[in-house]
Amino acid sequence: MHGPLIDSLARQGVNRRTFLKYCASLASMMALPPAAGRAMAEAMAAASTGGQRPSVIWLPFQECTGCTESITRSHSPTIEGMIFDMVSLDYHETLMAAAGHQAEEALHNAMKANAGKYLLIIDGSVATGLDGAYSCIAGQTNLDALKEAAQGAAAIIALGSCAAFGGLPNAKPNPTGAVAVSDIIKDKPVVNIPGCPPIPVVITGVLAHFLTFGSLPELDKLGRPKAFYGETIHDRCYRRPFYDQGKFAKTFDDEGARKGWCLFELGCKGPVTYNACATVKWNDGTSWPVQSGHGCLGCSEPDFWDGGGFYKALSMPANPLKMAGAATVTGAAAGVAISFANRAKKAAAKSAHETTTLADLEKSEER
Amino acid sequence: MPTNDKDFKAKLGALPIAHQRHVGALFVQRVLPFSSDVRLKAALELALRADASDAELTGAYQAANTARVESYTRCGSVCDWADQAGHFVAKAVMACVSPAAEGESLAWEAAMSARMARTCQTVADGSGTENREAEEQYRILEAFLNN
Amino acid sequence: MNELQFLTWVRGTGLNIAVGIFLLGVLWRLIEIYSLGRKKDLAAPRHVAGASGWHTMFRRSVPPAGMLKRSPVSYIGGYVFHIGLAIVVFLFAPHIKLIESLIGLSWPGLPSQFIDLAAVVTMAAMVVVLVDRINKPVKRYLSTFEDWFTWTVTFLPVLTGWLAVRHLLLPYTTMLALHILSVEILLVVLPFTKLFHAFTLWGSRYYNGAVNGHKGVPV
Amino acid sequence: MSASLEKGVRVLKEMIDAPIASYFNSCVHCGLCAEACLFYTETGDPKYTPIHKLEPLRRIYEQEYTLLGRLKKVLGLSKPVTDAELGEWQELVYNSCTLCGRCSLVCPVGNDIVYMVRKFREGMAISGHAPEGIVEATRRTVSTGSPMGVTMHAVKAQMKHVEEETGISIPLDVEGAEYMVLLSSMEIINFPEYLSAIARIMKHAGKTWTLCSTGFEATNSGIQIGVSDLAKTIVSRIVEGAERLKAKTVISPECGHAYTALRWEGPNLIGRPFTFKVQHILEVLDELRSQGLLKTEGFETDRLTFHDPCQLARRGGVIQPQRNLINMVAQNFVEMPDAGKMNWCCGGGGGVTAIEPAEALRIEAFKKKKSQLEAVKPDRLVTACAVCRTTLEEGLEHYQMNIPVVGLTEIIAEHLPEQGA
Repeated sequence: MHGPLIDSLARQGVNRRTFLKYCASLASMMALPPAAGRAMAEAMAAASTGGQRPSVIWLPFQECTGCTESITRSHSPTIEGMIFDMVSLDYHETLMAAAGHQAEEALHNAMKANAGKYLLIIDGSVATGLDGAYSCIAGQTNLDALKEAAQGAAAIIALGSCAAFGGLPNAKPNPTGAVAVSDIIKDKPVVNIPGCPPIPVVITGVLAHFLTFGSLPELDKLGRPKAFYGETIHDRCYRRPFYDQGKFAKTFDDEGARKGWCLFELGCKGPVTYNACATVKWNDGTSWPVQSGHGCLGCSEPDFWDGGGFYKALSMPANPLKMAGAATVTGAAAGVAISFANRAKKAAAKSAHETTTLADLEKSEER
Repeated sequence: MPTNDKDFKAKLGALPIAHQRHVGALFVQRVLPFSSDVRLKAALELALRADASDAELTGAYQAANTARVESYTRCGSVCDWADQAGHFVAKAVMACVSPAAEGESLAWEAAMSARMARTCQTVADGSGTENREAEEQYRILEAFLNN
Repeated sequence: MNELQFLTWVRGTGLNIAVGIFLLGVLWRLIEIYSLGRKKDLAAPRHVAGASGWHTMFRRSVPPAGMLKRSPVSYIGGYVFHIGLAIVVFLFAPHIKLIESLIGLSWPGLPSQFIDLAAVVTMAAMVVVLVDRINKPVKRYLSTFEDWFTWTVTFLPVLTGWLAVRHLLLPYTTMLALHILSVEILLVVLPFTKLFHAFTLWGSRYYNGAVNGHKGVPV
Repeated sequence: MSASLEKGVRVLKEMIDAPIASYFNSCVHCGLCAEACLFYTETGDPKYTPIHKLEPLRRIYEQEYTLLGRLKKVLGLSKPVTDAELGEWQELVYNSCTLCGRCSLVCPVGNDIVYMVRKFREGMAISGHAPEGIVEATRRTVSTGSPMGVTMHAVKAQMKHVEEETGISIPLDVEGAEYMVLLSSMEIINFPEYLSAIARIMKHAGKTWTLCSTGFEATNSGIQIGVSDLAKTIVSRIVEGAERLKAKTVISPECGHAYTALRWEGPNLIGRPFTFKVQHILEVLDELRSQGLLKTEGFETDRLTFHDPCQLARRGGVIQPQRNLINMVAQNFVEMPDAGKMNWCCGGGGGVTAIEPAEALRIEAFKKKKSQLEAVKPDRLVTACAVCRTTLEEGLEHYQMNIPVVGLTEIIAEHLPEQGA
């Protein structure tokens, strides 16, 4: 199974030219210069020779395996899948054959063997409630597992919105006290690859960048690779002209929707969401949410679950009249109270009124 | 001798303008002392001179009008009936020197204002409302018509 | 607190509080003002067609004879920015959605290019009116801090809203949040400043019209 | 018993009502009221901006009748109104305001500013800040019956003069007459023509009328100074006289504020509707005209224009009658710019003529009327208010404009068919 990657690819009918083309497109997508594409190709092709395949440890915490699903799309052997052949995936609970103690042992061996060199991928948010007791593997809380694994890691990739920002578990009321990886690990570079799930090519892009250059790609304020999260969906959305002309679909099957008008009024969060769906699209470029007629949910943004409803237009507040009742009553009460006070004051002034006489027109110490 | 104002007014109206000016001036002479305004004395003398030119008359007219306006009792202030008499003297003089255009009732205007001056004077010195001004004016007109 | 959380707060709790204070303020102040009452006029009225409080409530929107000449900037500048504000607030699709979510009423909006133009014209008119308030001796003499403050509080929502829709200056998320925040400030201060004229001018015009209408003078 | 700030504030607390509260909350400091006030347009001094004349009243309203205002007052954050400040405001509230009401007609948010000035004067007067001129006039009216000291003795003298002149006897204290005629002191003193015109017109129209010895004075400086209690005393004389003589209609003479005081404020001052009708002389003449009881002959040929007294037209509602009447006797009647409801003030109303120190400002303000007259260049100026007449004449005199001013009733009387005279 081992041997140079290029040979194993050839066995699967993927010739050198296709592989080179893939590396070039990957490099361009990551806004790297063309030369980087060729460097990436040589590095990856030769990477699997000899024993120094980089070790990758994948720790699953509070996750729904959606990210794994997205990455290991296996309905057809994809290039992404092959890439994983080139790395020594030493621990992945779902994919590895071993289980129970054997699995644990493999994990610790890998960590000892590649201390300081392995790449740690975290999938799922970290429960901190009840000192992490909400989520344990083999008696060890995810919290401790993360801390332990993080010490020997060269870099950490927080995969999916759960690991990157807390995701669904951390949505209100967040019973398990779920937090993002970057909330726990402060001393190691953490790459956030948000999305629910994230786009497969984004993951391989970051991996390829790490393997080729041994460093992480340029990140934005939220630790996301700028190459994929630099622009909002809205900026690159093919329906943008309709937005500009004010042509909005009112319901999911009205005339506007059928004509592919902008889904702003149906709650699309495109304008506030940074991701690459509009350009890279999903399932090998087949389509993406908006193209299929549904507004973007904003899944690559923190707390998108509590963003005030997926089907409410962005300009739509969640529930502005929540306090309306109380406010109206208090307002009326204040008004009535002051009106009684005023009425009393005015009546007092009236009753204290002595009929004005001529003498009242001059001050006593007359000028 | 006219016995009532209806007759008096008709006779005055019938006079030519020069005569009206003259007889008007005679009426005003009786009440002139109520005003110490020198402009009025000069204007009245002009009215008595038959040979007064229109320019002089207009000048006197404006001077009399200024005197009249200045002598209004200001609204809200105490009315000094003696001063008020002076106001009507100014009004009477003005009538005498008014331009020919308003000529037809010039003498009558002067007569009425002169009477008001007298009335103000009677109010000022508290003597009753009975005053003989009207009869005096009839006598002046009669004397003027006869000579 | 990153941009989206800021936007979410502003669209959520922030707006709830603002709308709450707004309603509370409006009710309180309206009752406080109009509960003082007015003595009945015992003089026999003179009935003249068109001379009533109701007429004045609308007729006073038209400049009286000769007044447009005396200060065109006040009238034209004032009309342009008030009508402009109305167009931007009531005929822009997202705003109509907002109103529909509040009270269920909805109507067709104008294409966003018109709204964009309206917003620009409104802002221009507001600047002209501001400059007039600075230059004109009477306006400067009358102006207090409240005049400059209320101008700003009315101008910012239009500016931030326009920048947000045009995706200028700041990322959309932040600008939209600032826009909603500026609207909240406007809502909160409205009942307690001269902006409350939006509500009380109808009462004032009615009283003015009624008092003069009683005497048969259509004002 | 003397004037004091405390009494002033207390009276204002009585006066402040929903309209005043609504107005102060609506003002947006747009300055348009200044553009309508001749004291600003002719001097250019922003302190004459009408709404600014009410600043102390606004603060009293805020501190007494709003929750936030009272809170600020308790916390010492508000600026209380001082006696000195009211003293300073005297010049703004009296000398530079004739209660002409033009500002109330232009305010875009509908603030009735003159309504508030009238009420603010209630507080100003009782806190001792009314101008001496009006105070003395009010004192004389309350104690002697006329602001200018006119007694019945003087009225009788004028009656005798008119009787001689017109040959018509002047009815006094006649019960059951259709009209009870009032005179203003200015007319008794300066314009006897008015009474003679009344006598001849009434005879011509075949109407019964009378003067009233206990209520001959029409003017009411109580509403100018701003003391409703005194205004009530003054107007009550007319009410008692009219009800004693069972007159059907009381005629307010050629005077501005007398009409406002009697027709519009009277019932509210005495607290009940009148049992008789009140009409301005022009309304009566117009009514007679429309009933065909007033026929005139001959026409004035010179160029006439009409000055609308503010209290009569804009604040009284008598706008069309004067036009109908002038057109009966004038062939060349032209309207001055802004005629009728929006006409400009002569500068002397609202008691301003009674304020000696206000004269310079009044002459300055007169430039507005001057510009109107220059626009229309009349040969003669007709009006229907004694104070307007003297103010107009003094103004015209000051600016050397040779335009005689004459009363409308007087002109109508001159055109009655001869047999009556």
